[in-house]
Amino acid sequence: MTTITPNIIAEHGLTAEEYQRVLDILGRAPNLTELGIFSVMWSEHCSYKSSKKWLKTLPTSAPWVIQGPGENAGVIDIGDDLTAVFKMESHNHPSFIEPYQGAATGVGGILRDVFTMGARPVANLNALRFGAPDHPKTRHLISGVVAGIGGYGNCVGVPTVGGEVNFHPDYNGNILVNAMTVGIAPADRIFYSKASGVGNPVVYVGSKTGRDGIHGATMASAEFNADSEEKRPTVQVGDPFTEKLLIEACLELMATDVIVAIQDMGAAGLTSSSFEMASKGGLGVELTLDRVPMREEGMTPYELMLSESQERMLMVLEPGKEPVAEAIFRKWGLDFAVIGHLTDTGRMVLTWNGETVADLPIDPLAEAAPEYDRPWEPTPPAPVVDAADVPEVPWTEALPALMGSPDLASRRWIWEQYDHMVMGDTVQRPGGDAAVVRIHGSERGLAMTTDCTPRYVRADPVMGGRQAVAEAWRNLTAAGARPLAVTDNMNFGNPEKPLIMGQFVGACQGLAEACRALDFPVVSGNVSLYNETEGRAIPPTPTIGGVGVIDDLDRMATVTFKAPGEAIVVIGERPDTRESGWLGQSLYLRELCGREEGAPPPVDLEHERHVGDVVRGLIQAGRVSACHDVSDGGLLVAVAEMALAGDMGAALTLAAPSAAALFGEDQGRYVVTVPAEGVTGLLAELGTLARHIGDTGGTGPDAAITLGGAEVALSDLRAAHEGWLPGVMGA
Amino acid sequence: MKARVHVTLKPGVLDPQGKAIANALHSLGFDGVKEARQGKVIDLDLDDTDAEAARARVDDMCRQLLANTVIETYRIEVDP
Amino acid sequence: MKARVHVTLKPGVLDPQGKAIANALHSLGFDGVKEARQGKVIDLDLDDTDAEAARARVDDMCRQLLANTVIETYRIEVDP
Amino acid sequence: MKSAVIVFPGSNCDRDVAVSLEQTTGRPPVMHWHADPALPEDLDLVVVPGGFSYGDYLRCGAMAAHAAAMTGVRKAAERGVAVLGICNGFQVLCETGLLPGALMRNRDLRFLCKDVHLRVETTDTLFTGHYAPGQVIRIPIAHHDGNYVADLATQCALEDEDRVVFRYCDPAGKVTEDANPNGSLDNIAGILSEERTVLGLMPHPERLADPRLGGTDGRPLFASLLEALS
Ligand SMILES: Nc1ncnc2c1ncn2[C@@H]1O[C@H](COP(=O)(O)OP(=O)(O)O)[C@@H](O)[C@H]1O
Ligand SMILES: [Mg+2]
Repeated sequence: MTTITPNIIAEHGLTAEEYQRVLDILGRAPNLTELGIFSVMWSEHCSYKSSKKWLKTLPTSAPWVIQGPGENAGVIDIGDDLTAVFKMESHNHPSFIEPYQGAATGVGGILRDVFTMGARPVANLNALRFGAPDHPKTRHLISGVVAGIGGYGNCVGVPTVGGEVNFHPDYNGNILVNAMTVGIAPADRIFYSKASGVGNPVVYVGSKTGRDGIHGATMASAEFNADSEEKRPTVQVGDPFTEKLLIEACLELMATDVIVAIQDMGAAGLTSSSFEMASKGGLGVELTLDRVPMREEGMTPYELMLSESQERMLMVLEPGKEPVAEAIFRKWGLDFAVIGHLTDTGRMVLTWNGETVADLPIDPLAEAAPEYDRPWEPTPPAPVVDAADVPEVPWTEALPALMGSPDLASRRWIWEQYDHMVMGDTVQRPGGDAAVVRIHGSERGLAMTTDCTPRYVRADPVMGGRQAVAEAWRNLTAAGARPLAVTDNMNFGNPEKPLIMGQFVGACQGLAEACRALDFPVVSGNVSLYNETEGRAIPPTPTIGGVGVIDDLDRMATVTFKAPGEAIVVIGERPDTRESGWLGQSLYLRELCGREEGAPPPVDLEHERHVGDVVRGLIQAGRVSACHDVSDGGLLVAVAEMALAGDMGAALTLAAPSAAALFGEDQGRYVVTVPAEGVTGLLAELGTLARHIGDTGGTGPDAAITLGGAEVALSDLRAAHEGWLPGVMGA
Repeated sequence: MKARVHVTLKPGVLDPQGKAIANALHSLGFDGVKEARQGKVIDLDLDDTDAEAARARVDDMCRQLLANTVIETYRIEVDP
Repeated sequence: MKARVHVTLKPGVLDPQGKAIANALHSLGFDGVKEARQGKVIDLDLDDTDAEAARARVDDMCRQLLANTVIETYRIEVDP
Repeated sequence: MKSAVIVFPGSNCDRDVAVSLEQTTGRPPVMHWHADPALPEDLDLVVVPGGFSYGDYLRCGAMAAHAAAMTGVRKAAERGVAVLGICNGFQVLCETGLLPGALMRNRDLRFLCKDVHLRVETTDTLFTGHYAPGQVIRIPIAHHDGNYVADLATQCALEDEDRVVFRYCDPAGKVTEDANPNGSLDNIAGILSEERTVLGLMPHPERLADPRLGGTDGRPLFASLLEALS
């Protein structure tokens, strides 16, 4: 038997202190299998040891929240006895090492989190961050990640309807791949992971276990360095066809009454799934590892417990119901094995060849999981950029340049590789503010979006955290949806550094403030720390995935200009900033002046809420014909995006506008179009909140945006906008 | 000069293709198939005239493009 | 007993993968590549003990499943 | 009109096409499990839907071609029952030999999901009677392997016998290289069997047969079937 040396302990990522705690709990030295179990259960990834304290400060409840954080996914009531079940999860490190498989298995994992709860997945989204477009690795990473997300989602048959992509050199060595799944479940058929019933069978279903990704969970919790290459064999390969079978088989079984509890095997596989189920139920579990379906010969208990083979689930069944379940899994061609049962001992006991190979107390191990209150420092405030110090680039140059810049250019090349229409309910395809999927068989819809502006978060974590939530809320609102709840994916650097920890703390504060002010609680999420390479941290990226409901699809809004001669109205400008405009951290400043600096635009949550409620009211009353929120790139970019979507020009009547007025990124604003007959009434009603800035018009080859006697042809804007990404990708 | 590159999954790496092929062969009644694994072959037609130089160049191509060395291994045959 | 099946596109059938590989190699600076073609290799682990019987069976598998003879040809190696 | 949709374990457009069939014909199709060789009696139409039948790891449709249900489909086709293969269904029908040729990886090797324009090349079919000859329609594609290939004899037969039903074209109806999304031979998007009762096409008519989804150009295909087969 392997003796546990300090070296082995270190390899398992446990500190001396943590190891001492292991000794205290067991009253003896652990064997290797036991040490492996401790190491994954106490890894950052599984234990949230650095983040727990701050996650607890997020608002998580509302009358419509059925299940907040703490389960595989969050659950909200969406009316008609239905629920939306959703979560987002990162697969950053695996995707950097093997982009195709890393991203593919990321999608597989988040799908399982959602259908584990009894929901049929109806949409996938993905939030991606890559390095500089001209970095030698970027192209390979984009093509692999996108193909992997598509390869998995397309095969499984869940439409990939939305997401976001940013580029920044600080992601060169550490890309972000955050995948989100939204599912729909009947309100009376939600499944949880809490085990119950001493003696009940514990059942393994899905793919066989191989030596995949052993120590993946530990890898996701350690900073990257040059010898990460060595860790390569831990990459897992996804099998989307098996996932599809697993979805169908699980949902078929869930329609019967035989499942007591169910949990997917994600990070730390069999260990964390069995552990969590028993722990939540206050029970013990005994597993006969010989019965685990194995893909390879000569596997050890250690490997079986730590393997991260994909497409597997663990269930507790009602006693005697094994044959019902087995018949369904066999019908779908999947492995099925009763591998153990629940006990009242509160211990996890593993046997192998008739011998006990691990015997651990469950509660003490879970309760003693380390929880750190890491030292943190706030980010020093950045100075406000004075627009007077920023050069004026003529808008006719600035607009095409921005529309073809990395963070604003069209993502068509990406979403055309995703089947975004399968299931026949995609009523708003990628390219708008929020994707909208019809609730099957109804005239209602789910709207969803993912958002975060990392450059804002880096400059001011609190404000950036607020902004991420506000932008998600705004995107849902712009589609005419009632925003209901969010999932978050907190991507940060090494939390052992006080400034990084300070970013995390600040972002949590901003998130919490915005979620509270907007009645937009957090129902699930994921934390990914140690996103650093050679000591260089990624920009802090708390990605927000928002979900809302549209009660009548006839009253959904899109960004597309609909008809010529309609008034273009901006809603939400504050009287004091109407003519000025916030350039700090704007894309104008970065892309046209080469300056990435300043304080980000402030987010006034009260104003945000008021404006959003007004705009949603107008959409729901059928008074606007198109709606788009103003975000990256500012007002003129928003108008240009609407024009491109509708293939129709715009004649703007702003008088001698400054770059700050056109491209400033002030928050809480929307652009809408209003049929001519409704303009006067609307302006009178909204007062200073609304401003008529021009009219739609011009189609075909002559379509253009005109302003102050100058014009830019839509065809030129389109070429810049659509050409950039295919250009980078060489296709 | 012709070169042939065989790219196969490393042992232990899940091969969904191979698994599916084995299943399909079983359902067609070919019971005696214990395992199937799928790989790629890439045939290259090269300008080179020197076999050793060609092999070195193809090795470079494999590492840079033809094989995904994270999960695959490769083998080169040069046919003078 | 092990058998290996090589499945390649018939000559004359355009090979999009091969073409893409050749292009990618060129853009990586490997100029000397005149052509690239990509094929599949399927490695089978068989119960058979008789090489001839194995070959016949694998030939059957190829015709029924492993190759699409509209566009592909195949070659079998049996490794006793 | 009585129809059945074959359901392979990896089918994922089975429900979508069932919805379209029910909307146009007023009658839901029978969902027929792949492992069952005996198709329902008195069928007028069998649909082999889109998706990834068995994961499609070896070649798209290769394994599905051997499914028990396909024996039933073959027999039905021999009896003259109409067969419609959409996307993966088209691939399956080629692999079974019910349609000639093969579908290879897209020219650019990428999966492609987008609306394309098609020119209706013949209305002398059970499937296209409700279109006008030469009509240009907008229908989505979503595939990785839609690059149709066939030998010269097949190509000539398809042309001579008026068996090319849809071709990729530009919005004005011109059949151009630029309008060809996947490298298909002669921009072919859909073809008929010799008896004209089996249609395979890569685009998904069921995805634009509902105004809510942004278009209805797919609907006449189902309406044509309803009229021809009722
Ligand atoms: N940033 C966060 N905000 C809110 N909840 C979170 C966050 N991170 C994790 N959670 C919640 O903690 C629980 C455990 O998360 P995780 O380990 O990622 O789930 P899983 O084991 O299903 O992968 C989940 O319920 C998740 O929703
Ligand atoms: Mg989970």
